[in-house]
Amino acid sequence: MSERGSGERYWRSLEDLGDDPRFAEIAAREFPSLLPELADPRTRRTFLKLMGASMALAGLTACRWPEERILPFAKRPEGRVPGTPERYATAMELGGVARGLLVTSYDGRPIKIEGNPDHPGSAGATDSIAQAAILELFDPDRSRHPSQRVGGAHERRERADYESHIKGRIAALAGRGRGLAVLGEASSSPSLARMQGRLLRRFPALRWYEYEPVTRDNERLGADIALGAPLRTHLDLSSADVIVAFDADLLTGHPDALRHAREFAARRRADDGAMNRLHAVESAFSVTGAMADHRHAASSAAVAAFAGQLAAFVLGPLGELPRGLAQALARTEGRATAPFVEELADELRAHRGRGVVVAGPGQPPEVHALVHLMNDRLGNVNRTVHYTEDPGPTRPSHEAAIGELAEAIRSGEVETLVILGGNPVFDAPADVDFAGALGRLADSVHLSLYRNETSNACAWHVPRAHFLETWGDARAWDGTISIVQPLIEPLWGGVSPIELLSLLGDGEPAPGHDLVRETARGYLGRGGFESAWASALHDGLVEGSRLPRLPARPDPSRVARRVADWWPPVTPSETAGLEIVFLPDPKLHDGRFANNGWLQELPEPMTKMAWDNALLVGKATADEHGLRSHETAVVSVGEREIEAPVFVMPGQADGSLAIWLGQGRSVCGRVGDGVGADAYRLRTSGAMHRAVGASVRPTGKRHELATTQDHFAIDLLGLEETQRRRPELLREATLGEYREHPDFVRHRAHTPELHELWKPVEYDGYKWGMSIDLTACTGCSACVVACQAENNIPVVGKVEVIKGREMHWIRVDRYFKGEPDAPEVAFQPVTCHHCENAPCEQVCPVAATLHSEEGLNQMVYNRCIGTRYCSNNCPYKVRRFNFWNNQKATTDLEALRHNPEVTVRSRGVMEKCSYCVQRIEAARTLAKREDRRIADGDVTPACAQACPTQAIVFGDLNDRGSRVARAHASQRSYAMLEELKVKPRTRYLAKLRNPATDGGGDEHGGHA
Amino acid sequence: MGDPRTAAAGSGRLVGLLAEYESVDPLLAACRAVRDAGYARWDSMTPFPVHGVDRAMGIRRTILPKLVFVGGLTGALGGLAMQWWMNAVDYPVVISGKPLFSLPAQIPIIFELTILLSALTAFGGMLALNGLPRLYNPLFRSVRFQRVTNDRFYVFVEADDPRFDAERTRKLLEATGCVALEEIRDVEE
Amino acid sequence: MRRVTDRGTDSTPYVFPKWANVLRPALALSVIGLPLYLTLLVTFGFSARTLNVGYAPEQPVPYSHALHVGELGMDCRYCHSTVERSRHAAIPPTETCMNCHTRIRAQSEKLAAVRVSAETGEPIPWVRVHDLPEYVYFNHESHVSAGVSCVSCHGRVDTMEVVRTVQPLSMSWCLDCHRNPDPHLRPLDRVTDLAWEPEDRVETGRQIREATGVSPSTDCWACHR
Amino acid sequence: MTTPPPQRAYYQVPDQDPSRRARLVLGYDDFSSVNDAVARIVERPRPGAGWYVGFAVSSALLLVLGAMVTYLVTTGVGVWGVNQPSGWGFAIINFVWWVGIGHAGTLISAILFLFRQQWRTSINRAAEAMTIFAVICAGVFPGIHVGRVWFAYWMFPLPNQMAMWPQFRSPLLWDVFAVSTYFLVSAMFWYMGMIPDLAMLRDRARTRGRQIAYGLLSLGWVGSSRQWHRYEVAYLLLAALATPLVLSVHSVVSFDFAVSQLPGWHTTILPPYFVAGAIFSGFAMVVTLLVPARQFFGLKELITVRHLENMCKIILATGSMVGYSYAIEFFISWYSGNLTEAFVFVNRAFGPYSAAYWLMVTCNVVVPQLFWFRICRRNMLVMLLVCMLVNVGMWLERFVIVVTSLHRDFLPSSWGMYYPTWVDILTYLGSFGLFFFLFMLFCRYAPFIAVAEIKTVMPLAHAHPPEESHG
Repeated sequence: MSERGSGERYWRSLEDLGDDPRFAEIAAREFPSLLPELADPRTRRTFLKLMGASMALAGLTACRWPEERILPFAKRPEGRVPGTPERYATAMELGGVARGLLVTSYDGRPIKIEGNPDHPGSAGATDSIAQAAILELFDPDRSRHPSQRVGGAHERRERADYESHIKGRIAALAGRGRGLAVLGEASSSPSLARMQGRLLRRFPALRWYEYEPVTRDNERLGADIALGAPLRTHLDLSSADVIVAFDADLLTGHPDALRHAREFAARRRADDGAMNRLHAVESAFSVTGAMADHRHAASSAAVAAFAGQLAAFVLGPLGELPRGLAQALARTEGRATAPFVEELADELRAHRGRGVVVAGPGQPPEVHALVHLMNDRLGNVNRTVHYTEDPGPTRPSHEAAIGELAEAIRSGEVETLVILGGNPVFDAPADVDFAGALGRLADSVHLSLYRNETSNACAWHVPRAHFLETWGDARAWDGTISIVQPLIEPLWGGVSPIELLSLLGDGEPAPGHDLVRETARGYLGRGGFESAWASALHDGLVEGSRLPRLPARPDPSRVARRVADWWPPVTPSETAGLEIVFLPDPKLHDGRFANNGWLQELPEPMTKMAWDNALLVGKATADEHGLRSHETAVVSVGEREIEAPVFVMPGQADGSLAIWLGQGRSVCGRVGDGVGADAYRLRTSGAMHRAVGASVRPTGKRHELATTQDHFAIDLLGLEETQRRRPELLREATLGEYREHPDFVRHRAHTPELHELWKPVEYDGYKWGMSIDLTACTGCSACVVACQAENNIPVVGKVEVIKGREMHWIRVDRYFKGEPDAPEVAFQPVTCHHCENAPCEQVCPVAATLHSEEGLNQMVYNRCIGTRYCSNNCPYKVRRFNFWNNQKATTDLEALRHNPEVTVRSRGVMEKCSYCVQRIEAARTLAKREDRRIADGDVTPACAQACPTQAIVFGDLNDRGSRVARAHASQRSYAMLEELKVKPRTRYLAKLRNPATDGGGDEHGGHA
Repeated sequence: MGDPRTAAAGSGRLVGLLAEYESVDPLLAACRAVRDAGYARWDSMTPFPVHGVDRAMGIRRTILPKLVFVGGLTGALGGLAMQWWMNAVDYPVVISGKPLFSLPAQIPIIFELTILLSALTAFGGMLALNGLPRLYNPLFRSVRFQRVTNDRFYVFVEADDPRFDAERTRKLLEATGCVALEEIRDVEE
Repeated sequence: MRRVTDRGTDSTPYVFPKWANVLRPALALSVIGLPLYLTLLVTFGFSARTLNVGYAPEQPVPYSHALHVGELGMDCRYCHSTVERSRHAAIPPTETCMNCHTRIRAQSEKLAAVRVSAETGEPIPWVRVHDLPEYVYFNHESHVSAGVSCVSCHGRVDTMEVVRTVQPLSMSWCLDCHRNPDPHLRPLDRVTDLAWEPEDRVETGRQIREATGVSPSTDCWACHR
Repeated sequence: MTTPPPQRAYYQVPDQDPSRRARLVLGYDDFSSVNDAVARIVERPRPGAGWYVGFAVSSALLLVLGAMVTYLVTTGVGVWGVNQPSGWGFAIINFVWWVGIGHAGTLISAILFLFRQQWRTSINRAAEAMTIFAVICAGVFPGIHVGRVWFAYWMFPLPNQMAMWPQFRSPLLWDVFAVSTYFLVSAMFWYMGMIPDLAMLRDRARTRGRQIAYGLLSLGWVGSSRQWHRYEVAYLLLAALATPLVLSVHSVVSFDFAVSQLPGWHTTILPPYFVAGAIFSGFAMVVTLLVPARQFFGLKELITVRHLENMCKIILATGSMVGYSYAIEFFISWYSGNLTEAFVFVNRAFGPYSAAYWLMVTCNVVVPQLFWFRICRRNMLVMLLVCMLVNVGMWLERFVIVVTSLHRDFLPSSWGMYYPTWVDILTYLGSFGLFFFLFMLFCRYAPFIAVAEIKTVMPLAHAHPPEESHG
């Protein structure tokens, strides 16, 4: 809360910029003072641009594309009213798959991203990466201008420079375009495909390569083996009773994860007394593993072996096991088959047509082939499993492509290379030595959002437009086409890949808008194009553009042949050494988001680790090699080695190490530089997902990891106490117990009889409350980032997180249960419970926190003097204190992302979850305007809106029919720490598990 | 022992006679004498509170305790009223779902305010009743009087006492066996 | 047995001048007066009434509300069109001015800035008069639609040559009305009629409140978030 | 040392029979020699080198405190080690510790005065001074520990444009009232006691400066019996008021913890336990200061071994009470059947901070047991050592209470550790600077001993069997 003085100063400066006063009015609340930034002419221009954009969208003055119209979302009133947010549908493409989004724009500034409810992939939900895209848009470290390498360093250039350069090259090129090559990212954009086609027609000799470091090619190859074509597999978990996942993180680590999570959770609420059952066989502990009813930790290779054995057990009894395969699988090298595999097989056969077997991208093609075979023979295909065409069926694998390109460069076949996005110098397989190859190239152009490792190695760098700045299109996992429409003019004059291609192809850059419309004419049909286009923009997707489902039968003999050659997989052993599994960073994907503070600071669901990646090691392996958490170790595969901090992870398979790719960036930005260890340096082609024969040795060097939760890393005393309390805090039961004792929650803890000492306060208006379903929560943490974006929550940095000063208003507690080598995991999101007898309130000497008429526990920043007493007295420890001026580092540019409906907190004040009161107030205003009560569903807090499984429900408890009221009435509903009689408004729905070996309420709730 | 008829300190208006004693006993005797002689405007000065001098001088009990009681009462009621008005009347807010006003929570502050105001009254009252601070006092002009904080005891009879008569009073005091007798005079204007 | 250890006896003492006794009443006075004075200083010195009221900055364009509203009788909402639909009673874009001034006083000196703005598209840098702290969320819509007139907060703008702050715009001032809205409520069609004055404000207000069920909140989060 | 005290005693004084009791004032046969003994300290043209060294050191530390506070206020509470869950750290620990120390003074003066314990006379002045300085040090911390110091005045009920008032249910607010009341009352009590002695210094003053200074401070006191009368009544009343106050203050401080609902804080035993602890540490500090003081300023005859011995006895008693509280806390936490509560105490003794806990027990419970032995009670060195350890122990007690309860409360997910930063530590050391800076000045310029009161307990002060003729 900057004081009046600076407010005034701010005023004048903005006026100087000559902007729309209304904009200023909103912005006034945003950033204390512009003066420092204004000294810099470039920033000044930026602002003029920004204001321009804001007014463009406000339809006030001329803008870049006058003839272009951006239609507000259908649910919003037509015509713009300053100070009222509008929402536009758009999409974000990652790894060639579109996420349907709905972006809230405030007077021309996109400030919040939500899922598009109409989009088949998201159905209104989002993941943390999409949530964080806003931060990326306003990241001051983004590349701000083109540049050219002169000698060693890059020098600033203008747009005209690289355009003329490219034109020059094109002219110089031999007619057929020999020597010209394009390296693209995986993309499903119809426009890009069209531009690519045009380019290839113009330059038949042009070479087009596609490389994606986090690749799912094994799925394609597997399908190719089994089905004869690289078909794409779609799962329908809503109709699956039994799910078997081999190293497959369906719920967070899959392009269609949002849909999976939603469908999966829908089958677990057990209101009808039935639940699906999930088996996970995996090496590293994934969210899917955490949600599994049975999880088996096994090295990635052993997982493959289990898949093979399962195939044998499944197909054998069905008489469907090809001979060759039978013989092959019989060769188990004396490895005893685990009993669970047999049980699994029986269960799958018992649920024919209602089961799913799936393998992850890390598993070899052969395993995928087997999986296809199993699904087919179990009659799951066309019930729980569907096949469609995969975009770009003919392309070589990413792994092969990057290798070939490097070769082509070395052999001089490629003289000019245009790289569309990506960062191959950083993330190409280590043995390819792409950097070296690129170094030989005289002429290379790199289009990217940031100036990264690859940009520096290229002759030219061209700033790329953020997807919120530019026009484009992309397909969702199921093929549905979404139009990517900009919400703001490019801040740094960046261009999109299709715009660059148009420059390449036609020698003249066409505006992205035209290109996309041009493409759209193809799939929107001639008739009534404008209206079709309009509704496509409205809804954020093109109706009926889903890829058609294809019938496909696997060819057993081919599968048998391929598997036989490959079988058996090499599992870790004395001879083979350790195995190391390379996983995409759960937050940074392939590393492209490394400069995103929100993602860096987000505690990873399983390890609760922020700001780092680590060598994940199982307890036994750790003890064997003398590895300790928070100390570094050197991992070596062949002659390649890296040093990385160790994190002893319960449930990590013995003999198998895991590490996330994407950290350890060197040319990234203020946030991402030098964070974590670069695992790409260990990854070679042929071992893109796992390498064998790895060895590890501890260095004993201390490396503090920023973990926000310390179970298994604290003294025995605390550990035992944690285990004692867990069943009371996070109540759970098996389905059997639940059926036996529907009221089991009441027996999980002994709550003394609670008496009123005085007449309790009556709440007869609205009575806001929240319910969180622990059965549905996957711990994915999208809610955390969503809350951060909605409520202007600052990023504090690794050191502060280690000190325990993270600012997240909602946190997801992760509890382990059982043995460190095979633990069960449960997640529990915790945020302000808005207790009716809030203990924080009575201790505040200045009444800075107190109750509203609707029972909200109000925190008033401008009254707070910062005694921190409330935080001490909060049993849930959900209050967050601004120990520093956390906004100090926030540039005015970043400040543009701030939600103007929420005060930006100053130093020395307490803050906490407000149930998104700004959304309640907005709904109230709307309801008043329409002269009605606020209806159920009118108010959705950011966390609930983002949640893929709808585990969080919010509403009016006085409205008997509301979802939250019904949830609170449920038998599974309980209040955490009820015995304190703080009367929390947030209650939990107990977690249910559905293990196959379910005694059915063996003990009476297991009194803690 | 010096001559009792010492020269008067200063030459201004006579404000009174100061008799000096070496110890407690003659002082007490002198006090009784002066008291019995019926003087009203007189006093005795001692280095420390002398036991029994009050009776010897016939000093009546001070009203200070009553003042302090009133002060304390004001503090208590004031504290109670303040908290009640501020939290329950002027801007009532729901805090931890508790009643707007409940005595237990208010007691500590009521108590502290009671003590505070009583103490202030006691201190202030003492000063006021004693007419302190009184930086100028004719007695300070006497060199001899400096021993009042050391080891000597004095009786001082003011000149504006109705019964005061330079000669008779002097005789009376001399009779009490003072080691010295001195006329105290004011500064001349 | 007299040991003259006391060095005081043979020295002349320092005697304060007689006027020094005036110190006593002075002391007493300051002891009681000082805290009182400080309290009053904080109370009134820091009050918004002292700091805010009367702030009347010079505007880039000498726009006279007295002329446009007072004499020509324009409605507030002609320019501040969003007041009923938004938190902000937006300052009008230049076009709004030019709607008339392309014809009326088209060459006036005073309007130079407006014409420039209309040509270049550069907005007119108006100076803000009614400024609330960043942490205060005031919503024009909900007030105007509840029957609170512009005049309640902005005063008789229709008589102002230069707009100035007439109300303290302090929290306690807001609360006065939120606790007892009656004197400030009026029929919706009278909201922008700054001169309107019912015979009995309170009574009119009471009836309107009972009719429309207006009940202003005194919750913190009604204005602070 | 000018006048070697003649070896003449007063056997005729009834209540001073040496066969039963040691005398309170040794050697001095008349009033003026007492004056000399005390005034000498003040009148020395320049004090000993020791004083200068001490003053230099404490001034330096005071500067450190200033620097730390400036750094804190300009940068933010983040410079401290506090975090979530440990919202409080050194600041509150030091506050409670200093306030505790600030108890002995008023206690010695007031309660012993009410109980007519004449042995208080020669130590009460120093003790009161110590009280006030300790409370000043204590007052610093709650002041600076808030996030927005510049708004701390909102804790006082001043009318303001927000129309907001303090929230009187908050123990923190009770604290504000209690501590400020305590400071004012102690200060008045102290100053009032000094008035006659300041007058003494005035009358002895040689230089004009001193004459004016002490003249002003002594408010024109002439020691008239009518003044003495009101003076004594007022003094008695203040004593009577200060006594419940002194007990209430630390009770209120303990409410900061007891009224919250944290396991380990939320216990009814806290008030008595805190008060006992406060007296305990307070007396320890008095001894720590007086033992060297009587040495340097040659007051052995006025502050006799008997004074110190009596204090040692009190330390022994209160120390045992504190020990008892530790035990009871443990018992109740188990007996209550409240497992969360029980864990806190087990965690105190065997958790990450167990070292602090056991050191505390040693210093506060074990070491004072030495005072069962007369030799220890009369040996200056032992006394000094024990008392210093007691103060260390009492600081650790507050550390244990504040930190161990916060760092592991209800939800294991939000458990954490608290580590002080260098700023924390320097601020704490700085507060010693403030304390000794003031104390040094006091020693140098104020009557270190209540002369007028000493005189009242001297045999000379009492009328011989009266030749009273009539009543």
